[in-house]
Amino acid sequence: DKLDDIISSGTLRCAVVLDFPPMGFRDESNNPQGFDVDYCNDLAAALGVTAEIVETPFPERIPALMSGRVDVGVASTSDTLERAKTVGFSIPYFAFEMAVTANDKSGITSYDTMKGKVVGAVAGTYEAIALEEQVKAWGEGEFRPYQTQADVFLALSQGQLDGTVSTSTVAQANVKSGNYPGIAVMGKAPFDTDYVALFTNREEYGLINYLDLFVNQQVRTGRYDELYEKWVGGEVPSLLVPNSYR
Amino acid sequence: MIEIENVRKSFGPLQVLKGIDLTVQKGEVLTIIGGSGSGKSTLLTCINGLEPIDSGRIKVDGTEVHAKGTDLNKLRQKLGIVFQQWNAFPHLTVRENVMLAPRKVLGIGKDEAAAIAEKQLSHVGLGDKLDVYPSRLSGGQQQRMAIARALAMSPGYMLFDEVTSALDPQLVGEVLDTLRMLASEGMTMICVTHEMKFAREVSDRVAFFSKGVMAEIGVPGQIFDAPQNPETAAFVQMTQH
Amino acid sequence: MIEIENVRKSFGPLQVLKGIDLTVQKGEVLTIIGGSGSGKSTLLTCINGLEPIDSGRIKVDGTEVHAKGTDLNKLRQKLGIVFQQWNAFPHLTVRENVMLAPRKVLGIGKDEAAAIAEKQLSHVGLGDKLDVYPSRLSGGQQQRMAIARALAMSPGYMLFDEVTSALDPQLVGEVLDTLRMLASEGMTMICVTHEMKFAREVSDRVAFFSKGVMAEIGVPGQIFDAPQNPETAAFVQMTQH
Amino acid sequence: MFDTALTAKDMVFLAQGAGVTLLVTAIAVVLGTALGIVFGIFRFQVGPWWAAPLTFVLDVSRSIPLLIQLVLANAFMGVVLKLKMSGFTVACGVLTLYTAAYCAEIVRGAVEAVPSTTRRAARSLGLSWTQDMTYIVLPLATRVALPSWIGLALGVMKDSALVYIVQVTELLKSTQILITRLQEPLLLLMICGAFYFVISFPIARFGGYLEKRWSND
Amino acid sequence: MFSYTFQWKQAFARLPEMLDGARVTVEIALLSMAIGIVLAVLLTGCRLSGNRVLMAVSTTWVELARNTPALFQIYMAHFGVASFGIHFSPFVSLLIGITFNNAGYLSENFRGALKAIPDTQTRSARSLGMTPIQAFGYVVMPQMLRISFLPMTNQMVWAILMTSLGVTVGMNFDLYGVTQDLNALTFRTFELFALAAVIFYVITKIIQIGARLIASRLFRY
Ligand SMILES: Nc1ncnc2c1ncn2[C@@H]1O[C@H](COP(=O)(O)OP(=O)(O)OP(=O)(O)O)[C@@H](O)[C@H]1O
Ligand SMILES: Nc1ncnc2c1ncn2[C@@H]1O[C@H](COP(=O)(O)OP(=O)(O)OP(=O)(O)O)[C@@H](O)[C@H]1O
Ligand SMILES: [Mg+2]
Ligand SMILES: [Mg+2]
Repeated sequence: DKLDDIISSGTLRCAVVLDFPPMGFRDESNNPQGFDVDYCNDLAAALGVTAEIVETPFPERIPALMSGRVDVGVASTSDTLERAKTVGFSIPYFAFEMAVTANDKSGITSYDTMKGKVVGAVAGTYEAIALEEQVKAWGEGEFRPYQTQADVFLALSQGQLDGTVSTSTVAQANVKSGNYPGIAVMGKAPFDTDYVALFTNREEYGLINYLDLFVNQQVRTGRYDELYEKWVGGEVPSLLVPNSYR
Repeated sequence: MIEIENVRKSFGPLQVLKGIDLTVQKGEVLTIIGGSGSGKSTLLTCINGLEPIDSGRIKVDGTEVHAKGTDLNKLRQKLGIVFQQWNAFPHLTVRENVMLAPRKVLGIGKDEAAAIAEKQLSHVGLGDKLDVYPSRLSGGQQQRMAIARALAMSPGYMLFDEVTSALDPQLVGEVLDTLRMLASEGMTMICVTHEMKFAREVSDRVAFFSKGVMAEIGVPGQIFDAPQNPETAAFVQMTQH
Repeated sequence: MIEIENVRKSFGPLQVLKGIDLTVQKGEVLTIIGGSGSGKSTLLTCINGLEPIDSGRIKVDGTEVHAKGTDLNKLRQKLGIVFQQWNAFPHLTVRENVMLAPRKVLGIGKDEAAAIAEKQLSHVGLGDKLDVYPSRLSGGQQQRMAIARALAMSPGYMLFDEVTSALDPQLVGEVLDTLRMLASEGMTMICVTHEMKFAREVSDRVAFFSKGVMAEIGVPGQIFDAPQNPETAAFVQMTQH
Repeated sequence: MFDTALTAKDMVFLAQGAGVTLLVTAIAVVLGTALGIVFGIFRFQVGPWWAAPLTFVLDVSRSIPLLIQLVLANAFMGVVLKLKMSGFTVACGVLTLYTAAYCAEIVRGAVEAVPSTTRRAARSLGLSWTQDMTYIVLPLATRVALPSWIGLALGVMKDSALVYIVQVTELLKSTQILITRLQEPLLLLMICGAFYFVISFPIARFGGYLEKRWSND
Repeated sequence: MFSYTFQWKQAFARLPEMLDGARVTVEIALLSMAIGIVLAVLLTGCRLSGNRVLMAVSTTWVELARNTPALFQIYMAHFGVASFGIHFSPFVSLLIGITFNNAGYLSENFRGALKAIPDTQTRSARSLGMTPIQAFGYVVMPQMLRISFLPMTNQMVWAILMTSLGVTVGMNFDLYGVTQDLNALTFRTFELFALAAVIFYVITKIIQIGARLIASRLFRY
């Protein structure tokens, strides 16, 4: 099966989104960096193979897996039931709080003040789907999905968007980077915590099993806390869902 | 009366008309013959002001064509012209072809313009082709339509530039017959042509052009049977195959 | 000898040749005249097998053109043909135009083919145009080149299809002179033409075609001065403008 | 001039992207042209009926967005057939078919544009079909086809900007990556646009020049 | 051969949403053609005007439109011009990008068409006493539009196909945008995009057949 294939081929190919700091981005030499990149390297090390990072934009994560171009997605992918009909998810390896980021001139100060404004998010993400629903419910304002996280912040900084909802880690990293003048984080968005999971082909139970254990081991060994401190910092979010199994 | 005085015209370095003097009287039929590139077409387009001239003067009924204040659009109504080919407006029916200028230039109403068109088209024998498109006409019919179109503006003069050159041999006759008819009705005409038989028969005078110069002018008998100029003689000889 | 027996040919529903019978003797010059669409060109293309026929028979020197086993490429070497226009291969020089078929079809070597080309081109008066491209030639010169190209295959017969129709009037003479020269050298020729004066002068016999039928055939004096068929009379009359 | 954080390394990165653009284009144009010539002559020879299935496929490839063709080919190869094909291979495959579809039209048009009288003249001299094709039709058709073919090749180069969708990092994608890091969209976009322009414009002009020159004789 | 289970039902359930997207796609294409034709006529006029400034501006436009990727033009219309503080919504950005492209290509077509109309047409019209504007309007332009009709049909098809590039500037209610959103929800990439492809194909066929009908009505000569 796939687990054997990976081990015998000697390389693990991970789908990683590289415009999603601090989970994935490129450094000055345009090399991949970030939490997901390290996570993939750890997984490869555990399997005893070398890692290959395949850059994959959000909308292309699943096709990349399906077409056999990657073995595993380490791509901050929300584990929705709808998607689980198509791919197989591991247990969550990271949890995002959602935060509101706004352009200084927009007048947005909190989630609720986004009503009636032009807001956007990355097409195909958990927060984009939720935010679009919200805009429809409000009945005013406009929602725009962009192809990449970079485009969203670029548009926000240019003033094309008034506000966005993104994972708080990403929001903070981008505001801190200084690349985008004139934007600030304006508090939390009242969305459910976004648990993200590793994914691979639906029928690869052996590999999925391995991934589950690997995520568990990362927490147990303290590597999860270590990586969190390295790339994000602050209080480490719990991967346990209150009052539920798994 | 068309008066042409010492007209010169160049295209860039190429001198095409090297001082032409010529007067055409009301009612006269003048034919111009000559080799390719001798400036015949250029002279016609200069007469109705489609091309500017470099020096000299052209007067039509006393109005100087190339003077500053001249209203060329008005003047051109007096001067009908028909070219070798591509005369028909292909997107309009035969009737619409003839009606267009009376309506848009003279401002004549639709019905009246249609009546004029029908009259002129019947005159050239196209009374049964009113509503077809030019592409359905033979070349000869297209040329006759172009003549009717020019006549619809009631011009005082008609200029013809090799109107039969692009036609199949059997179609030449019908167009020449139309020109003969116009001549017999007393229309003042300048015809550039290669049809020597026609020229001899219909012209009051024939002018022979050679390399931008009017080498000889005279009654048909002179030009064809007793040319004074050796070039005329050679040309007339060559075209009698 | 070319023998044509009861040849019929249709394009779809249109019957173009309605049973043609005609024999051309070695050394004879036959001219075909007739209105547009009467089937003259079609007959020529059937004679050298470029078009199939529906029924009847065409024999060239005893070989049946449209029989199954006939090697058409070989047969065509006997039959030179020159069309109204677009004869020249524009991507080859004049010399190369003439050399192509001798080299590729007859397999003659380069130098020998060049010698043949030069000889034939000089023969038609193009000895000084060997290395130019056809686009640099006048229409008359292009037609003479096409004649030289056909002659380079040493054909027994030459077919000419209105070779002067697309030419400016001054250029017609030079091509007709070339045809006259060939006729005087005893070449067997079938010429479709609209040049009545030429036809009268050079032909042994003249055939008049009308709507797919050979309406009349005879010596020039009969066809032009005393036509038996009223259609012939009308056609001859019409073309004498 | 510009106050920029752009480094020499970044320029190399862009140049790599440009290299990918040119490589994809070259592969697609070479293979697509070869296929297109075969398809075009096939269509011209066998007539509309027999060529109908081929005509349909080529028509489809000209009637749906390239982006969708790429996504679909990618999904079909990977998800349905489970073939392990790199994005680069898929991109080249789709662009090749796309080029062939347009090229077949050009070839057919060019062969049809050779006047039938010229071909008759050749046949009447005793040249066979193959000789006529080789010595007359091909040289003449090439002149008709070349300007449009140059236009097609440049079109494929421009359209290759879309292969980012199958994870091929070509020029425009490289530019977007740098925009993410450097936040200088205008400068970077201008460099990217200038690259396309500098390649496309002179070649397009050359095509126009050929067209003008060859249409005169 | 297929180890993949197709779930066409899921895709067909989304057909109404996709058809709404298709309507938007057609609207954008039509709008960009209408504006593009007007601009192309102006550009062609400028390029033939002899005025240096007008010629430079129009030539630059045409050459940029023809020598850079459409995706680049659309991206530029959104993120590029925003660097100057000019903001366009995704819809407008896409419209501007496609229109810019259309106008460039059409202008080149019109110029070619004008060249194909014999000089004697204008001469005939002028010799009947028409002004230059009358000669252009009544005689030249109708013929120019006929010659350009097929290229215009092709350009319209192109415009339809180019709408798929709108996703890069945040467009999500055209056919491609809707399909991509649905794909994000369900991950049924193959089925959804295959359906979108069929819709695109049908639209282009309708345009081509419609154009043929219009042409046979309009150009009876
Ligand atoms: N618009 C133009 N620009 C440049 N040269 C021109 C133009 N019109 C005509 N000429 C040149 O002027 C010369 C005279 O041309 P013109 O058409 O007056 O000759 P023509 O006597 O009418 O000849 P033909 O019998 O062939 O019609 C030719 O050499 C021609 O090439
Ligand atoms: N390949 C073809 N397909 C269909 N119809 C044809 C074809 N070739 C000729 N015809 C038709 O056959 C008829 C006879 O044509 P042909 O060319 O033989 O006439 P022609 O006597 O040579 O006339 P012209 O004097 O105009 O050259 C015409 O009505 C023509 O339209
Ligand atoms: Mg002239
Ligand atoms: Mg014929």
